[in-house]
Amino acid sequence: MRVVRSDGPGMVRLALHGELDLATADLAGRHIAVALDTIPAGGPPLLVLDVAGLTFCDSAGIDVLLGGRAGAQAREVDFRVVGARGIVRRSMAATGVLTLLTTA
Amino acid sequence: MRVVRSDGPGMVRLALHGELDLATADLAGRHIAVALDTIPAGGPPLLVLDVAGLTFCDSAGIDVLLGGRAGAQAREVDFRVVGARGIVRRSMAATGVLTLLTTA
Amino acid sequence: MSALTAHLDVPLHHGAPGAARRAVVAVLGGWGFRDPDWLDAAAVVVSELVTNAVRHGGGCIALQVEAHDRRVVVSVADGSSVVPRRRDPDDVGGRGIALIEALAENWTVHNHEGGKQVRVMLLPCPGLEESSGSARGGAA
Amino acid sequence: MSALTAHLDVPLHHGAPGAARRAVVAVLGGWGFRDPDWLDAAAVVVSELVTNAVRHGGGCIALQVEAHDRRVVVSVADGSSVVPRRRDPDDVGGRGIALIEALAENWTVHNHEGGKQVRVMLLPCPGLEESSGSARGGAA
Ligand SMILES: Nc1ncnc2c1ncn2[C@@H]1O[C@H](COP(=O)(O)OP(=O)(O)O)[C@@H](O)[C@H]1O
Ligand SMILES: Nc1ncnc2c1ncn2[C@@H]1O[C@H](COP(=O)(O)OP(=O)(O)O)[C@@H](O)[C@H]1O
Repeated sequence: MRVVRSDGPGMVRLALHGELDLATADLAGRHIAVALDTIPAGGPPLLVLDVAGLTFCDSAGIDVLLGGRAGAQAREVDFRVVGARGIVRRSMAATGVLTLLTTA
Repeated sequence: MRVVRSDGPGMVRLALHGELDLATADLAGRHIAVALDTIPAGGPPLLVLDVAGLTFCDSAGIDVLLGGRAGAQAREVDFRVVGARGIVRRSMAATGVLTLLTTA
Repeated sequence: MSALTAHLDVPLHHGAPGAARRAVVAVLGGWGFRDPDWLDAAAVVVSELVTNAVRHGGGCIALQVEAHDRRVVVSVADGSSVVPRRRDPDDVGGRGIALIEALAENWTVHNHEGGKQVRVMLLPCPGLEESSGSARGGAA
Repeated sequence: MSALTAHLDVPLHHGAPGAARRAVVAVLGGWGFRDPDWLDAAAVVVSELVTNAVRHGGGCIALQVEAHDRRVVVSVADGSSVVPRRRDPDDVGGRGIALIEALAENWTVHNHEGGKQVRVMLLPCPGLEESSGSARGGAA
């Protein structure tokens, strides 16, 4: 799991690369928590998770994405998952959370 | 197995990419045979096999390289394997043909 | 040879799901099951089964893959006799069995050496000839 | 759990060596054997054994991997009772057993269901703790 962070006014974008599962869930969750606590000023706060670089995501990974959304809501940060494709998108769709996670 | 051919005066360079084993030996052997029969004029004939892009080579692969050398000798073509590294180099060394194949 | 099996002991650790699915994908690819989307679904099923065995199962984990013609069954045994049950999902889980049900044909639970074995029958793999003995014996 | 085993049926085709070594590398990685050079050598040994079984063995091929603490044994069984013998290498072969001998500790041949099983003990994997139970139970 490689996480690339880029900051803009009022927003953080985290690009996740690799496989999101039991082995990487904690690490991804920590990156998301840190991002939520350190969003730059300059606009309505937004966290974007770019998952285009993920090649795998199972329910442990879905739980991380949902945890990110819950953490964002608690901090009144807008949250959106972008770039889901292949098995990552299918896992999100099959668990019924694709729309929830990909619309702001 | 991907094979990239580049021609120069009197010489052909074949760059092998992927894994050289039972599954790819025939294909690689055919590329080598065609190259030996179609070396451009313009200098003393030479065939270079660039194996830097190989990630695997077992004894079936070594046999292909040795077959290439034998075919080159029969046609009075100079022959050299370049770029061997990692397990490809170790397989060549362990079978005692590293020097034979890498020196002209 | 119309029935093929693979068996694999899996030590309990958080890298187990990844190792197990990589092994299973390599095995199934070698058996002639090559459809990438189908292999992705098989990988998710294996990952869910092993993750649940690591989290809830305890004891040794044994993974089995069986192919009977076009049908593939993957099973994971663990040392707990507790039977998995679909639960209401929340922010911290409860989607593993739902994902298995969405991506596979069915799942069953069997007694296994004091613990249990969860068996999942995968959907038929597209693109295999009906007589898959020959399909699977073919060239890579 | 200090002994781990994996078993895998391998259909006879020219993609079998590749499929077998990918599966074995995934399995060994999941068991905590992570040294890349050592895994490369393991892959070559598996490839040689399966290639020989495809070329000379006949019948079904069954691959087995066993880890007892730091020692790993890979075995391939086939349906021929002919015992492999190192032969004088020429331009078209004869280097498979030499390569196994160079990269592994030793090899033995055993009777197996009417055919034979060739067992190869690999060299010890570098970087594993002496008590590999804990090393292999650790994080990925
Ligand atoms: N291998 C298992 N052994 C015992 N209980 C299990 C096992 N797998 C699943 N369960 C039970 O079934 C429940 C639902 O599993 P699942 O849908 O995968 O969600 P999660 O694991 O995220 O809770 C688990 O919470 C657990 O109580
Ligand atoms: N699984 C096998 N079954 C029967 N004979 C075998 C087997 N493996 C190897 N042999 C015999 O041992 C010889 C040497 O094997 P090897 O060193 O791998 O060279 P090669 O296979 O290139 O001839 C083979 O030529 C073959 O006669």
